[in-house]
Amino acid sequence: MSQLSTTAKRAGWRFASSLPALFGVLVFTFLLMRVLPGDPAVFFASGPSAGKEEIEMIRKQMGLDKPVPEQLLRYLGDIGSGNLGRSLTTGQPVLADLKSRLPASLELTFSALLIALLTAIPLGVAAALRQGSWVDHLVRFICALGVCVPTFVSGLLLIYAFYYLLGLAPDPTGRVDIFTSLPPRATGFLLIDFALAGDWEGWRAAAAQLVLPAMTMALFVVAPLARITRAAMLASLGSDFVRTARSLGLPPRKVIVTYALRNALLPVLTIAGIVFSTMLGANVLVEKVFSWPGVASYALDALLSSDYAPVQGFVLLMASIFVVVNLTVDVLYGIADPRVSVE
Amino acid sequence: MTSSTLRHTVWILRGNPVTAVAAAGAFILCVLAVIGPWIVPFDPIASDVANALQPPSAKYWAGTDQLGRDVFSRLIVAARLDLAIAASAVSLSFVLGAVVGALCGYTGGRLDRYVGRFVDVLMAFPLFVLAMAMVAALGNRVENIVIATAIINLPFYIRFARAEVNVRRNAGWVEAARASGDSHVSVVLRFLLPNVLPAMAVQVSLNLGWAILNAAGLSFIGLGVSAPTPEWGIMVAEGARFISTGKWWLVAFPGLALMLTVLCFNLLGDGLRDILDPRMRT
Amino acid sequence: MSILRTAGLVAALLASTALPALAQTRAETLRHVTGAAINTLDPNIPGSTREAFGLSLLTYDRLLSFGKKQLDGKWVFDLDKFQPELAESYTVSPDGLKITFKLRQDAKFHDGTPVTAEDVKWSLDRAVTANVLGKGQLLTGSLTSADQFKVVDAHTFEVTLPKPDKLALANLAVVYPVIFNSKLAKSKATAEDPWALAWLKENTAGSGAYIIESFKPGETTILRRNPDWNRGSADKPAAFKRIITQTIPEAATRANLVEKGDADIAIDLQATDAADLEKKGKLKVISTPQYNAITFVSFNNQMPPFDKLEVRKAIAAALPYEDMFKAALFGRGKPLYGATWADGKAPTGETFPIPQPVKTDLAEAKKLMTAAGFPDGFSTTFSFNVGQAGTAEPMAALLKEALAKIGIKVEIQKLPDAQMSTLINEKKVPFFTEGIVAWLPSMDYFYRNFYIGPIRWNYSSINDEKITEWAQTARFEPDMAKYAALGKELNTRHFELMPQIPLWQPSQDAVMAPSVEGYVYQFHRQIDFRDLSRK
Amino acid sequence: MTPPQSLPLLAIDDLHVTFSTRRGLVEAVRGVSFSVAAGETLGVVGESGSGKSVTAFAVTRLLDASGRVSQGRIRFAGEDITKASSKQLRRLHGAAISMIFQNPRGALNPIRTVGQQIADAIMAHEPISSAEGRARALELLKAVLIREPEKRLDAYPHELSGGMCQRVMIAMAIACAPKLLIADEPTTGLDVTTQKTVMDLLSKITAERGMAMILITHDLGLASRYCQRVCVMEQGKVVEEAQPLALFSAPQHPYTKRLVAASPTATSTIADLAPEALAPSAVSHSPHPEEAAPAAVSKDGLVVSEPPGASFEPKPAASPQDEGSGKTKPAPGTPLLLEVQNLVKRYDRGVVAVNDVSFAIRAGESLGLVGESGSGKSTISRLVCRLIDASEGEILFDGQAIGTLPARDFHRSPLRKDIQIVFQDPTDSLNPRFNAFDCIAHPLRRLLNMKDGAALTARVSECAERAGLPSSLLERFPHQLSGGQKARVGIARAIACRPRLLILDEPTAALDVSVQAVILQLLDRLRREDDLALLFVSHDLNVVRMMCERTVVMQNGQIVEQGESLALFAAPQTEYARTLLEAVLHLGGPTAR
Repeated sequence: MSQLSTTAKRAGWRFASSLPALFGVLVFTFLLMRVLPGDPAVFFASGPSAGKEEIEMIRKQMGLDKPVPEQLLRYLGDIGSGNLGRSLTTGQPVLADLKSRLPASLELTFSALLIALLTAIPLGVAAALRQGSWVDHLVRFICALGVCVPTFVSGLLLIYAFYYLLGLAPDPTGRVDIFTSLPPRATGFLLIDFALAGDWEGWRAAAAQLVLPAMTMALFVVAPLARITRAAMLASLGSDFVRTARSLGLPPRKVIVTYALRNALLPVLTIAGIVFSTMLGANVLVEKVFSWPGVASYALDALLSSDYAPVQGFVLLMASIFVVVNLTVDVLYGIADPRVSVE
Repeated sequence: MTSSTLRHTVWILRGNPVTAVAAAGAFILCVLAVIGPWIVPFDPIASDVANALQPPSAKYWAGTDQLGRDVFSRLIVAARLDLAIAASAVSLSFVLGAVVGALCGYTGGRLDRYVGRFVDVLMAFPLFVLAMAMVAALGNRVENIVIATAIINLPFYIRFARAEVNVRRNAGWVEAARASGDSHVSVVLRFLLPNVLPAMAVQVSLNLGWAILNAAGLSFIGLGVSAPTPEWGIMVAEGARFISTGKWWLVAFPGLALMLTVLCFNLLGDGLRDILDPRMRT
Repeated sequence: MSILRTAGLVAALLASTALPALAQTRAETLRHVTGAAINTLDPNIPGSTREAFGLSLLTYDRLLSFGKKQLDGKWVFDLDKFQPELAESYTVSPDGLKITFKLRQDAKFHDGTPVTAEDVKWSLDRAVTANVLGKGQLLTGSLTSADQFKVVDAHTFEVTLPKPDKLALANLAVVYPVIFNSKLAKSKATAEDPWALAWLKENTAGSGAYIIESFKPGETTILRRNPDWNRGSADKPAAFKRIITQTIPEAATRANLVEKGDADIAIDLQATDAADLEKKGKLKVISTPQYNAITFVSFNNQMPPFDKLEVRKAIAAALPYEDMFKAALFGRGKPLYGATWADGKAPTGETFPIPQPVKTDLAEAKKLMTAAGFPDGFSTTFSFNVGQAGTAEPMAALLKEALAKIGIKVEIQKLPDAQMSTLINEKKVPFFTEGIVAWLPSMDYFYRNFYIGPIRWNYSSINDEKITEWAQTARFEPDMAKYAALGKELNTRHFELMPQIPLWQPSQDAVMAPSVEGYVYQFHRQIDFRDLSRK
Repeated sequence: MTPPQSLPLLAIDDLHVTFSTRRGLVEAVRGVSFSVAAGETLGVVGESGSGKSVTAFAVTRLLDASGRVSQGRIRFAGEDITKASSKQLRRLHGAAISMIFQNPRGALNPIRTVGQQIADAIMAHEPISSAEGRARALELLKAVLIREPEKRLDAYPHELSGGMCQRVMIAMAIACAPKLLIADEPTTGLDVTTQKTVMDLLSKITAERGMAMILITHDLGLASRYCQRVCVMEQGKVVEEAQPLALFSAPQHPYTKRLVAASPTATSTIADLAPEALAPSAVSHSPHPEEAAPAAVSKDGLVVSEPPGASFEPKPAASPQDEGSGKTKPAPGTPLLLEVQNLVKRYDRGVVAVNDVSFAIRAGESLGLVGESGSGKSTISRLVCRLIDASEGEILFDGQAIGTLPARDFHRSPLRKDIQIVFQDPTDSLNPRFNAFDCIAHPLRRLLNMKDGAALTARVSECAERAGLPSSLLERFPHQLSGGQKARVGIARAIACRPRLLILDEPTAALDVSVQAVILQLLDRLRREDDLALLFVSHDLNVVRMMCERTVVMQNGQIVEQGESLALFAAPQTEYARTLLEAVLHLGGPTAR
């Protein structure tokens, strides 16, 4: 019990100490967007007369006619009241856009992380158990292969092969086949929503859409995960307590899984947290390639058209998720490793 | 590098052919980067629209692109720019990160806290989007791509150097240096940093590949190096447009070049880790 | 929000009952893929995208729509012919100052309310009064004030013009003067927002051929046919029961989708994909040169060294037109170079643009450079925006290579779209490529909008008294012969001053399933789905 | 005492163990033979690299992947287990042969409760339910005399002290009632008092349960006290085997002699430690793979190792010595060199490492600072050396308050060169990227502003020579030097600037006894030659007694007792000092108990 409460206390403290970072992100993004040389008002003023008047109108509508410090204050005030502004690209409030798109990104990232972990951990364990053998070298090579192809290339190639040539994958047009009707929105995660609605055909359709993009993303993170698994596994296999376990005649499975692997998973957990956050921010290209209606591609479009609000909202969202993920990892770590709570 | 280290390296490489191949590959790449422009069969920039989009042949080993330029020549010449971008971005973040991180790790205290906050802020950013925003803000010139890549990389180096220095700050030889009359700054710069560098070299090698990919990703969304300069990322990005029409060589060869280079650096980094890992020195 | 909720409801309903029905209606469903996104349901909102314009044509009716004509065997919109939409008929008074519309008796809004002249009046008042895009557009047809619009009776409506304007009717056929259900809209209006801009942005109040079933900006829009709509050509509802528009950012993926038959139509494929699909012959590819659009290489005529005519002419003589056309567009479009003008005068004046007598002549270019005082050339930048990189990048590479031969060192700048438009608006880009489109492609419209004044669209920043004067005169010239004569002068002047170099009119490649018929190239470069049917 | 039975429990016959390394095969155990009878306790004694641990691991076949038994036979209860399959071995492990390791905390799984781990050990051999396992675990915890066993059952290793961890380890090892217990340095790293209780427990348990035990240790005292028979190993071979009393009173083999001599006893003096200069018993040998970590390989590929006889040692000039001990007492009127007054060091979160400590050292005097881990003695050494700032109190050096200049700036103080320090771990105290020459030259360059050149070279060589480091080794990097050589580099560096106060922070803790003996003698000689004052920090009471005139005993950051060494060791005044002294193991047979 005391362990839980210390973990909770630690988590609370971590959260409080990450607030300044969030604030920093907020201000930095705001300023960065203001440095962008593009004037969104001009970009969106596309009428045939596109005169000064129309541009001024949009500027006023966006609040760009005010001095930057005032804009910043207003922005902070808006955020305080939960208003992230409105996107010019989609015409919707940013908050609504993010809300509707975030589950897509999260679902994709979670699936990718799951695939990556399910691949990386066995690979890393295998490599560590046969350190220096061909298995080890092969794993290393496979992992290195994964990280050396840009995601947009692997994504396009996967589409070309599995959709266009082989016809195995469904059309890469988003989260679910357009002719499949959507389940009632409960969580926004289609796999969950379909399962809740009991619509297994729909579930299959959504899963099929998810496989290729998730694999594309997973490909890129298998390497760091496998690498850390291997290293951690080597360390724990070489540790004194594994030697103890062996000296006591524990069955090999127990030695490898309960003693070595469980300890080795601790650093993997930390890395998985980092990987998750970076993936979420870095899946811009994957979302683009697979027409995935996620938050990253949304931010990219907004960025290219200097649409401030969505980019700012997106960055804030990502930073918050980063904080939440760190917290989660912290809590999990605190539960998994009794030593942490003492420090 | 002492002869024993050299011998150790040779021993590692012999037992580790993959690393040996990677090292050879990286060496060849560097050579190509230097002499590339003088050995290519065609001018990598001169267009020849009449011969556009030719598949690979005896004349054009890797086919030609939309403007009839020889893909093979462009690939070779691009090595220099790509390596230069990666190397300068990585060395920039490496130098800055190592010094700042080492100072933080050694002194702790207020500097550490401030830098820690800064690093936290940077880490909380979705990094690729941050790079995009910076390139978009500064303009998509080579130096800005380098700067953006360096900045998003910086937190990792700072943290790494900080951690590495932190574990050594109470080592006997550090205290001995203090007792020998070294100031804190001198301890950091002359004692700690040199000891941390080998471990960071691994990071650098792994990072080089990543930096190339990052630049390629920026190219893909249109924020990369401007045409007609040959650069792998932009070649892949341009080639990607032709995948659907079966002009595979436009994406396959630059993709392969990118892949092999990154592969080289990654395997080399892995190998370096083994060479420098004292636990491997049995 | 309410739309989303409705959509959810509809989806839930469909899930429970209409699943088998859905499969049957695949043939009656048209699936359209595009790279861009719809951002508002009201085309009048500043910042509306082209796709939003396209959508509004389906959800709303206007008084009139453009007729169609054949151009080189392809169906395109006709600026001079009109089809009735909500107006059953119209009459123009002999002095050209009064246009009277007779509205259809049977037209109803989606909620069943009959369409009346009051609705038309409110809608047009809104277009010229509110802070909307229509204001700027409609003034090009002399429609500037609510006083010009008069309700005669429930189904009769009168427009008064200060001067006879050739483009008045045309302006009523574009996307801005759509007719709203004024009762519904007014009920949503507030004191600060008397024109219900906010509500209409996210809701529709129209009488159009399609009703929005679901709208996810940047993802999918699903339209359901309005069975009561009968403003189409054959007095019956539109052919497709459902239209699905999906945003697929990757052009190559769009091509794959159409080729595999998963999508029925796409109009924004890459030239290379379109060419490839045309060659394969499985699909119908209708390639229409965008006759109301021009891609050009432009200079800032106020900025040295491009303020020198010789420099502009030298560049015009140095460009490798053929290679550029081939490499960038794969020859898909209508070239605007390589013409021969017998006496150095423009051969025609009714239209703009016309092919220019420019051709690659390096010797001439060098001579001109020397004449301009730049025998050794100079350095400059050449810009284009990221969105156009597909065609502009190869073009720029060729341009750079060619200009190097006459000593001009070019640094290529690829700018994010917003940045490019800002710089152009601030007149800070010396040398660049852009494309322009005129919804109402009459000769004087082009000159008035793209060559006069310090506005954004005057890319070349040219300020020539003669062009200004002739273009303004041409606008109100009722005599077509005189109009053509003025046009000849203008076209000639344009070539002589060479403010920018028109390159070509790129084709709009509409790639569709062979069963899809009735495609017409429209003024707003979107598909008017009401034209389409399946064999 | 069980007399050896006719059939030994474990019989090792001509055991050879080889490791494959990058230099090819290295033989770590080279023909070891010994046997253990049921119920007997056998001590295997040797210094690092002697192959004693490898032998143990070979018996249980828990060698690293790179090591294998290349020759010889191991028989357990009459059965040849040399080539046993891993399945057979698994049945033996824990149930027939168990091991107890050094560093008990590391030997336990950090993320599993000790109850679960003990249950794991039982369930590996007996099909019992987890509830039963828990009950049995509790019994075992009671058997190893852990306080509040119910509570400890759900504790994690990090929540227990080192001694308790070792008890848990013992509980696991005896869980399935093995016949043989192999204890590999079971008490190394534990404080002396803990060491004693753990060893007492072990001998009690083995006696009660009739288990045989192999006690592997470097500590002759430990072996002499708890074993019935002792094997001495050197460089992969058993050089002598005897009953402890016989072995230590009349060692036969030269190596044993040297080892016995070098081990400090209650009465030995520095001079007593002086070993006969003995050549190593093998001219060329390969180091033990475990030890080779910092690569005891010279540039030319030859193996170097600390010559146990310290053949480099220049013969100390005959020097005046006090009767019985190698100490010189400063004249009574000598002024105080160092005066520490009411020193307090507080760390964050209220941890007080040093609490109101005062002592003084006269010029040329040697003061010992003893205490168990956590007593604050290392903190004091750093405070006095001005590497860290004190929270309160004053440090006077030569009458000058040196605490006023912050540690951050103390490197600029002219007194910097007068106070130097030698660290505990010789490996850790040398910059891996400096060779020996640069290590020694560094303070000369920094503090005396000496420039590279003949003068510096000469001075460095001189210092090295005085520290017993041949100049031929000056080009080497730390990883190419043995532990003793590194210690000498550290000492040479510390004396390079001719300091007046030398702080020795456990200077021999990481060294083998024979090397320790040589180093202690060296330090003693240097002190006399340079009239150095020493602040000698150590946990080893015998060493302090020999080296220092006065001794300060510390506990929990406070001084418990201080006084003349001879008096203090003869008749400690405080309970704590007495406990400490009683826990010290001295050579002698088990009968000495």
